[in-house]
Amino acid sequence: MDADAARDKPAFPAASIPLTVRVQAESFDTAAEIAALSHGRSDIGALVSFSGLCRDEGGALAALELEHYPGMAEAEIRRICLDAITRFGLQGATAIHRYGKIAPGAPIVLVVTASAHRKAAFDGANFIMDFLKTGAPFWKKEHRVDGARGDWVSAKDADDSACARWLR
Amino acid sequence: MDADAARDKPAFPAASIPLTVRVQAESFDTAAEIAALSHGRSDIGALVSFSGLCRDEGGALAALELEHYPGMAEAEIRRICLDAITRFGLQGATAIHRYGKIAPGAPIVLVVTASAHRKAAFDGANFIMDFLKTGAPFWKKEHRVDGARGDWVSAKDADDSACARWLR
Amino acid sequence: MRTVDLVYFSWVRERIGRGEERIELPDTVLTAGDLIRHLKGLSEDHASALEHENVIRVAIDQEHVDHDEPLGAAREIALFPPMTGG
Amino acid sequence: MRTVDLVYFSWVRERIGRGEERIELPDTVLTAGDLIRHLKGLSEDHASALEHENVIRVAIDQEHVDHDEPLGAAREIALFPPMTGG
Repeated sequence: MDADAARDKPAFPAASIPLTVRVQAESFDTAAEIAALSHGRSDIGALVSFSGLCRDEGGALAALELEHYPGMAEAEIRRICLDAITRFGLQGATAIHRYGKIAPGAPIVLVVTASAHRKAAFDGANFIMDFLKTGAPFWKKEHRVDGARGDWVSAKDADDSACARWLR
Repeated sequence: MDADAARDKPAFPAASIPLTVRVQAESFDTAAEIAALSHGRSDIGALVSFSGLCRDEGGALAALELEHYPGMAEAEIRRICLDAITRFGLQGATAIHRYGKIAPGAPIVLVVTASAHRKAAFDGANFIMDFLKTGAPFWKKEHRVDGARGDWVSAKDADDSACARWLR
Repeated sequence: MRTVDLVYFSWVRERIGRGEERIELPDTVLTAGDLIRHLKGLSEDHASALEHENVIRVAIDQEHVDHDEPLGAAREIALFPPMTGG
Repeated sequence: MRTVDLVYFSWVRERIGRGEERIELPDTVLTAGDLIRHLKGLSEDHASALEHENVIRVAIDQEHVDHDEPLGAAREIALFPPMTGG
């Protein structure tokens, strides 16, 4: 399915649960996204947000460049979020992932989860991040301050193990 | 130690780590607090926020009233945050807890943690919330829509077990 | 005999009917647990508030303590039910 | 023979030297794994990019599949290294 179809498709089995998924080059307003998920609602007891930022690696990194697979990136994140909504009974979720060149200190990814209770919101955000890291088609390349040819970041075995814990 | 002393005391063994602890009646700006913790820094890779909101319990709840022990409430939260900073190597933490009457949909508590890596930020926020719930001197009383005399919320055994997991 | 300031919170406060009081402590009251048992003899309200001793939490000078903790030179002692913040 | 669109990402794309290409597939190429082995015969760049077959991930029409997945009526097949987003 293409990205537009994924965006418009009702989220079964959680059709009435607010879900926002965006893949974009521009930055985002973490505050506004958190507010949007809880605005006007009094059934939410817990909101968890995770922001992943570009670190400068002790000053060595000039920027990260994120390549992505247009269409599939959004579809895959949407699948992961729907899994999380069903599995943890979330009352809402937002996931935004950027691509392109990102400077140190700038945000790369945002996940927000809403639930009646704290554990579900924490677990949901962690689950989404675990599977997003290993399943969403993004690749990071480092641009170094010294101008040396950047390297593609290697995938970590730890990321796969992090996913495995949800299968226990 | 009284609240003012706690506020001004340098945070040993993490003297240079930004730590903000506030106990207040007024609401807070989640967005601004998250931004404040990461502003101008490029060594942070992960920011986690937890917001605890007042649920309306299916429309039955008019408000929660939070009583607290002035001075000790802030000192205790500060102790818990310093523990978390040391234990998880956090690069910053913010904890804000309100008291007084809180309407459904409004925030009660905010915890924000910053770290180089995701796991430490998630674990730090969870740890702070676990110990804050069982150790910070706050008590919730329910005010019901039907005007019936409100009850004090009972402490949950589950909250104690949540703390116990960190001792394993 | 010595003087201490007591503070109460939540339903302990409501049942005793006040948020704080200053009392004289006999020299036989050595620990937090001794204090709870002593207070139960002061009035029916105190007895009702502190009936289930094991659920009463104690803080001495704003730090949590167990019931077997000596009161020492405590200036302010707080009694309250299990906490329900967060 | 049938026609499929291939898309490449990250160092697979860099080593092959292009982001996409349309190729004719012999009828003997049935699975994603077959496709990888077939592509390695096309050029030195393809062989270099796909040298370590077990690290190459495959998506058929934008869904992840294992190497033993039949290509079926695939229109777009993507080859890429392990993902490093988040």
